[in-house]
Amino acid sequence: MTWEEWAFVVLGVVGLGAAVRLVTSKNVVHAALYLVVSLLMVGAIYLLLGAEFLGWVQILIYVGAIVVLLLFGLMLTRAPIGREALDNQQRGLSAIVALGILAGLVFLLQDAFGDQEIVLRPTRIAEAGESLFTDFVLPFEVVSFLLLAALIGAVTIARKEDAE
Amino acid sequence: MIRLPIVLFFSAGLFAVGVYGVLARRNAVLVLMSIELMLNAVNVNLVAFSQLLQDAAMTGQIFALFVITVAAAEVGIGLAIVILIFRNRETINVDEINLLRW
Amino acid sequence: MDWFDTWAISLAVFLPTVGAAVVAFVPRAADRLIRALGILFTLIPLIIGVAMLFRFDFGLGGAFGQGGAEALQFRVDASWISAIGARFHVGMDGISMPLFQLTLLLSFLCMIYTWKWLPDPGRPKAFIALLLLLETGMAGTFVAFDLVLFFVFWELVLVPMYFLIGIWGGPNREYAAIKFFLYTLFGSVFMLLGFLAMYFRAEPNTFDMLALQQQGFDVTFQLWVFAGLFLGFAIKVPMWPFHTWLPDAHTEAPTVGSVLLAGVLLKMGTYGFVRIALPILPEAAEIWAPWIGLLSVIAIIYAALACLAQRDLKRLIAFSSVGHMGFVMLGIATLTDVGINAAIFGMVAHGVITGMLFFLAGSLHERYHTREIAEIGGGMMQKVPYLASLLAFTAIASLGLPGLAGFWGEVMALLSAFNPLDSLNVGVYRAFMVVGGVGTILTAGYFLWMLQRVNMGMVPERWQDKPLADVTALEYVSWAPLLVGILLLGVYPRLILGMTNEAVGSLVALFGG
Amino acid sequence: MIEQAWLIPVIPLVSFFVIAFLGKRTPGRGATLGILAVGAAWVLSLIVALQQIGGEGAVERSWPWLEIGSFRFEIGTYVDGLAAMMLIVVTTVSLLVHVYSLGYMRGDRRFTWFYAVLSLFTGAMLNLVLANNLWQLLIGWELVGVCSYLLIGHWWEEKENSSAAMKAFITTKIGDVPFQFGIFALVIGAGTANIQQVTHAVEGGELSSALVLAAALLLFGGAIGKSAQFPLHVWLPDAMAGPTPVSALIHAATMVVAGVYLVGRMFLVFEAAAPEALTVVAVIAAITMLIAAVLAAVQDDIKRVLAYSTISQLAYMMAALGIGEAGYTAGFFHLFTHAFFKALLFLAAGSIIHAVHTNNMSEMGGLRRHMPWTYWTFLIGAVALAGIPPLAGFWSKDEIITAAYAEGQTGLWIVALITAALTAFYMTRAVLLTFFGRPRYAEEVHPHESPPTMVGPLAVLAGLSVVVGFVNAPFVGWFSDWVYVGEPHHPEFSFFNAGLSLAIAVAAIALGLALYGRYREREPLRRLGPLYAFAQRGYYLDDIYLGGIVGPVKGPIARGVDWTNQHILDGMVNAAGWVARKLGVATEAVDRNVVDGIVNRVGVATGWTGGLLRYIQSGNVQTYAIVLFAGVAILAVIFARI
Amino acid sequence: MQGFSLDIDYHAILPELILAGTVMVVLLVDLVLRLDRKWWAMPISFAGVLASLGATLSLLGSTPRTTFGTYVVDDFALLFKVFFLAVALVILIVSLRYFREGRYFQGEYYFLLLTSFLGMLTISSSRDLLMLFISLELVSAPAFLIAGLRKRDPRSNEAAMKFFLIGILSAAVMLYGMSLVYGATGSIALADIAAGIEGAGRPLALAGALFIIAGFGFKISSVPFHFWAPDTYEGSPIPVAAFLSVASKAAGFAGLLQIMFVGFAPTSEDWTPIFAVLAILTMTIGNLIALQQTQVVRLLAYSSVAQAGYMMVPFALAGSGVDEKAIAAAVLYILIYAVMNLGAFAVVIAMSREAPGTLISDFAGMSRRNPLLAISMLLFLLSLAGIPPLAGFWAKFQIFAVAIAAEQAYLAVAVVVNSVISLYYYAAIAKQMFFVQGTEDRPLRAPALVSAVVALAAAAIVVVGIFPDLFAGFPGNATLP
Repeated sequence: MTWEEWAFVVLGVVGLGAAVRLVTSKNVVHAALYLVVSLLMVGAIYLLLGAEFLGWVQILIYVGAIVVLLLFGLMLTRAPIGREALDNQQRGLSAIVALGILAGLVFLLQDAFGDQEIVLRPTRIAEAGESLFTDFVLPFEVVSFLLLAALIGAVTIARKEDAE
Repeated sequence: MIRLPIVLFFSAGLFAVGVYGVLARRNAVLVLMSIELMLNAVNVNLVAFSQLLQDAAMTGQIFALFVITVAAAEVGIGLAIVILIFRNRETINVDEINLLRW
Repeated sequence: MDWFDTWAISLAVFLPTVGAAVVAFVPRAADRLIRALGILFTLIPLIIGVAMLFRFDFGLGGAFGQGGAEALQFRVDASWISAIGARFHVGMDGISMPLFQLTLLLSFLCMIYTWKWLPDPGRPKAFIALLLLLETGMAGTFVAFDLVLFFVFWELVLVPMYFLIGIWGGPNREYAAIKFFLYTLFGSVFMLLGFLAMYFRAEPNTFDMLALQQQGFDVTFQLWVFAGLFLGFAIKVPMWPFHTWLPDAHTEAPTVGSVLLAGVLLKMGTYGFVRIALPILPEAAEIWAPWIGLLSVIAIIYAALACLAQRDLKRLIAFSSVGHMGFVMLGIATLTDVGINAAIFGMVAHGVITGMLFFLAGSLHERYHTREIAEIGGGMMQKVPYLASLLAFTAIASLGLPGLAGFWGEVMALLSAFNPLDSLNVGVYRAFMVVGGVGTILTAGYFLWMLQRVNMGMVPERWQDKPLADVTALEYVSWAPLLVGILLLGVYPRLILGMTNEAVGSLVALFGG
Repeated sequence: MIEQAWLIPVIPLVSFFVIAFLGKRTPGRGATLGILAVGAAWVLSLIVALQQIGGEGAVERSWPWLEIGSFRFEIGTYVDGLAAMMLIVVTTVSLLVHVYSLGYMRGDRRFTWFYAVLSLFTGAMLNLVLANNLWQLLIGWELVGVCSYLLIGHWWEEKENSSAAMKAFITTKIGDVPFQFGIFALVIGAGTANIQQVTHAVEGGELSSALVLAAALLLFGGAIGKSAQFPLHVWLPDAMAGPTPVSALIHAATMVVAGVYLVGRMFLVFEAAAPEALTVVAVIAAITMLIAAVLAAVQDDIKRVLAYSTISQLAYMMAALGIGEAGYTAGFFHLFTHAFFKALLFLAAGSIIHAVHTNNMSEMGGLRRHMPWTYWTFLIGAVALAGIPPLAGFWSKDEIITAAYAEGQTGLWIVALITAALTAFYMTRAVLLTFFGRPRYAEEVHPHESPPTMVGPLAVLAGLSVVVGFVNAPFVGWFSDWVYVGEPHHPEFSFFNAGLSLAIAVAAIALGLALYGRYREREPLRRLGPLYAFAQRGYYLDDIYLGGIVGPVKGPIARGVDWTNQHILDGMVNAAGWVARKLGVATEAVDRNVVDGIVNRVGVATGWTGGLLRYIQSGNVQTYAIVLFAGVAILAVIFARI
Repeated sequence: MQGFSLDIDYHAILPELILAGTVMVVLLVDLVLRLDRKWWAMPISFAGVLASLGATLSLLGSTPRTTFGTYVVDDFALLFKVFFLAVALVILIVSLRYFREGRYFQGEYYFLLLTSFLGMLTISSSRDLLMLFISLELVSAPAFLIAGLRKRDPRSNEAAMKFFLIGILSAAVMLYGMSLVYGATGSIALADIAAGIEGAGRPLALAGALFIIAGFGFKISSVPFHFWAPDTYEGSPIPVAAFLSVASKAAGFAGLLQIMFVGFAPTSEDWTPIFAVLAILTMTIGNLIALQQTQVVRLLAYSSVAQAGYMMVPFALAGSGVDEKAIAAAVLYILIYAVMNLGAFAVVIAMSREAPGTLISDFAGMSRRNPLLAISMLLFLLSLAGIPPLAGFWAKFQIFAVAIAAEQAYLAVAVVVNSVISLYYYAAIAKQMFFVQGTEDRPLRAPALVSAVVALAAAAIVVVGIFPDLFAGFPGNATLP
């Protein structure tokens, strides 16, 4: 176990723990905060793995934007408190499915990458930007349209007064 | 140096937890959050692989970048729909929204 | 006259469709005009058909085996679907000719009949148009020499008949209609699978019947394909036990619908056996033949017994068709020239006779507003003597009286069963023959019984003072050809056998017979 | 002229169509036409016969008819002595019956139709006689059957008449089926349907002996049906429901002898299959003649008496053929004579019935004063039938007995003698009950002699019955030169047999006189008790046939089949349709109109799948999601297994 | 990888550019239009789509050409682009009256609709996982929104939400699969994936494939990923339902065809069984449930599920040496299916103006009230059931043919049996129209444009049915490398 691995395990356990709490907590606001924790851990892992650019994006966009968005959502919908209020009747079944998937994936991944190792080599933001604007221009343009559509559409759908 | 499986197992766990959330939570917003977990699992995978492969184009990371972007967009849409429904139905409990059936 | 040779078939087949299109644009109000158009657009094809008779060389044999292509007359072979090599390949040989003529004639007569009688809910426009479409499908089936084309025509028949039954039919029409549609469709799709299998097994891939006859597929393959085709054809014929759609369809269908169903549609199945299954899959045919024969004789006995139990006149006639087609199939199952000739003769005879019977049943219903034998309760001979006499005449013809049309097909089929193709088991077939003979007795039984209950005896008082019209002029017009045909075919069977004999000869040659 | 023999059947056939379609508008409402047609046929027949006798030999003429497969069938005429003789019989009797019917059928509701069918019958019968090939013969064979059906059912207002007609047709049809098969055997064996070629082929041994035997027996099946031999004789007595002229023509003189004619026509086949075939013929004939004669003795209905008598006389002819070449001529000679005196008897009976409006002899008696002509003619016929010299019946019957004796067919010989006795007995009985004793008919009935149109034919036939016997009397024997196989067998007179049969006849008559001389109300034979009853019911054969075969087939069996059809076969189809439709849901049916009712009929299978699907399609999106993952899992499993 | 020098082939992406431009124009124009003029957005969009269609056609014959590395414009792509744009035209036409009378958000609607079609244009050319993913999202995201455009109707909201949740969920699943594939093969370009799929990563790559199939299964509404479809179709505006059942389904197939027949071609023997199972399940279950429906849109939804099953059959035949025929068959089926289904939906739209419930029983007496619609509808239904001589028959015929050519007769049999079953519920509608006397008897007015579309589609069905040669030819050319 190298120190990186130790670090990773720590981050991972915290992240996973937060995730689990997120899907089990009885209070939506707590859940949102657990989400923040979990996402931060992931971001940290990016950094640890050497994906600096991505790491910062993660922290900024997710924690900075998406979570806030979700919190707004929670406020606007005055979500109630309590397990019965937050969970439906198929918890057990869901758990089985989730564990099944986990088991399957673990088996597969172990089978495929049992002995591989990641050599940590930091990638510079410049490189990222470069390849983003050379090889990936087209997706970039397309995704911009996606964002635009999402923006306009979301406004149309969510705005209060029924237009026309 | 990190052994790849550890990372992958982490992401798999994240994915599984997300799945559980999607299936078990009735509050629409929480479902959205759970989906975010799944997407993050994907991203962890992508980053890990891209670091493993060391490809100069950093395909994996860029891919992850796009996933994040799309995720943001989707969350926007999702919340819009949730709010719309809440306005009409006074609830956002997924399992109560079943006018349309069979 | 070369242009005639090239265009005759196409005209005869597609003019009705044109007619349907024309009718579609005539305002609904112009009732008479619509019906007149209907008659016109069936008359012209009939004339063309007759003209073809004069241009037809009866000595050329059939479109089978090596010389097949030469034997094919009025042949048109145009490119159609290059993607799969399906061609618009139509032609006429001694086997197609009689059935083709029968189709044109019956359609025409039905149109004449429709001039006056149109069942509720009226709507002549749709009715005529559908009849015309139907004619195209039926006529096309008998001249198509490309499997895909054949299939298209074959299926084209379903939809119009579905609506004829479903809209103008009896009280239980919708059930009968959908049953007819689904049942026959079910069979025909398996038939299609068989076609495709042959297509891909053939070298080079082809849907051309003549070319496929040259293939000589291996036996196991033949067996499977034959099974598929059998399903399609047997349901159409219909052979026991696939016949259950028939009584309902015939009973519910409007008069002309029943006439065309019995007169032509059933023949499509038997024709399919003769035209496609036998020549392309001879070995399989030889293996299957005894089983077909078995089903046929079962059908004969079974239908006769069922007839004895029927209370509805039309239903009785419908069941009798099952029995008659049993004789036809028995003839085919012998794989001999006599048998197949008999089969084709039987098809035509059955078309004429049973068509006539359904006409009569229809007119009877027009007058009595019931088809319950018990309801009518006898005495027709007194009440409507001419109608009754025609019924008696046709019924007696139908039970196979020598000297009338029904006889030759039946007796020759039995004769062929006396010595079938050499490779087949004589003992079995003679057993079939005996059973068939018993069947003829039962047939006589139920027809005469029916006559006794309907024609004879005193008029029940519920009809005593009801004025019931006897046969009208228009009915005579639309029936005369059939009545004459029944007599003529009986005394001079050569009218049909003269066409078919050569052709059948070249078919049986494929069996070394 | 003999080449133009085809005209003989064609003329009446044409007249059938003319009468049927516009007979009502012609003078005599069809009768005249019919008589003229048959008259013409009669004249032609005479000419042909004379030419034939004049030694023209057998003349065949044929035209191509149909080709099927390798077969080339022809249609045509074949005239030899046998045919010529039959022509005479048919046309003569037919002509007389036509005339007779003028009176008998006057004012009948379907007078014209009656004559039309008479013409049709005559034509068909003549066609049967002249046919030179088996198919043509079969056509005639079946056509006469239909005519018999139509005429027996002529008064179809009463159900029993139409039933009798059906019975006649179906019963004979039962014989026709084997007959057809016999034809098949010969046609297939000989490759042709031409009778001469077939018989020669058989003679030449071209057919395997087994095939020939089968053919012979099958053909005989047809004869059994048509000629009302045991066990298919049951239809003939009922056939008496038809008008009496019809009985005279069809059921005494002509159609019923078609069977005999067939056997004679195909005699070489039977010979080739000898001894078995001929033995069968002889045995059946023996049985028939005996039982029929017994039945004739116990009937009250005068026509039934004659009917059973006919059966037994037909058996006589069959028996003669069964003897072999030796009996051939005798058999047909008996056919010849019998035709006349039996027709006579029937017509006379008709005249009686015409007078007293009943068939039952128990309601007659003492008629000879009121209707002398009828009485004398009937008496002549009776005596002729009883076999008293010098009338016709004596000669022909005697020759058969002699032949049987000469050929050493002792059994047959004895049966024949017994039958002769019975015949004499029941004819005596008939005469006495009808014409003697005190009247027993209702008093409002005033019997009177029939009109000349009816009496005339009686007289003619009576005369014939007297004379025709001599054409083949010993020391004359012209007939033997006309109708024979192999070498002509001229009858040689045997005092022993003649005397014996005569003695027996006289004795029987005496017995009859003794029993019925002073007949009162009570039937003396009743003393026989159960035997009488047994005979009265015709040995219960009808009951066996009806109760044992016809009833079940028409009733339970047919209904069973129909039920199977509706509930099993159709049920399966509907079930399939229903299952397909129901495989989505257990409850609501989308389309009530299509398969309503089956819903209740077929069980409640396969609903659960639908239930499941419906449960999943609950509207709860998270359930959908779970299924989604479940699907992935299943696919994964498939993956893994690959 | 070509470094900094971006040599973009503008002609190749001209259609996309035009459409994108149109999208912006619509957006801007919508801002300035008065309320009663909002519908002008439709003609504008129409013009834009036409222009884009022209641009696409201008590319004919100059193919294949590649830009941005993995953005390929070959016959396959062109065929689908033409197809999508044509569909777009129809959808626009049938939408006009519906949205104008419903006073829904027309400007936004057309904007979102076109955006979605933009995604379809790109998806047909995308040859790497990233582009496929983004294009797919671009197709879906606007669709989520327009499904909910009838804001006042909770059913519409619900339709949107279900669509969205299942959509995003399956997107996540698919993404996870993509990540696995990337990891296993080291590339996201389909061609390279095919190259790198053998070896240690293979099982992982196949697991990835599995997830991807699941993701696309949602798009093409294949069992068991189809449950959203009926609910969403029923709830959303009917033109949107038409759009979903045709365009977005076709988009899914366009993507799936490329992934499967290019990316995972080498391992076809592993995944063909899956498609066999899915195809049979999909067509059977779709049909069986359709039998129970009383609501036309819902019935059509299930029918379109079943139809998807037929379209999946060719996938199960991959690697049997008939790939080209299989792809052609699938494409042909999609094209013909689009015509039939759009026609049917157009009829439903016309009818919905008087019977918003669109129950089957509302069709009663249609043959009297509007013969044109009735007869056309009949043609569409029969064609969907595959009765010759209608176009639908040829579509099925091709499927049979390939199945038998690949000696997988059992699939052909499955299709056969199912087409018979399907006839049963199609006939149910026909029966209502022709056999049943409706309560309403006055003529049913249909918008001229809609009637025109219906008539056109019907004519196409018949003509193509009788002369398949006019048509059957070019899917054959549009095979994948």
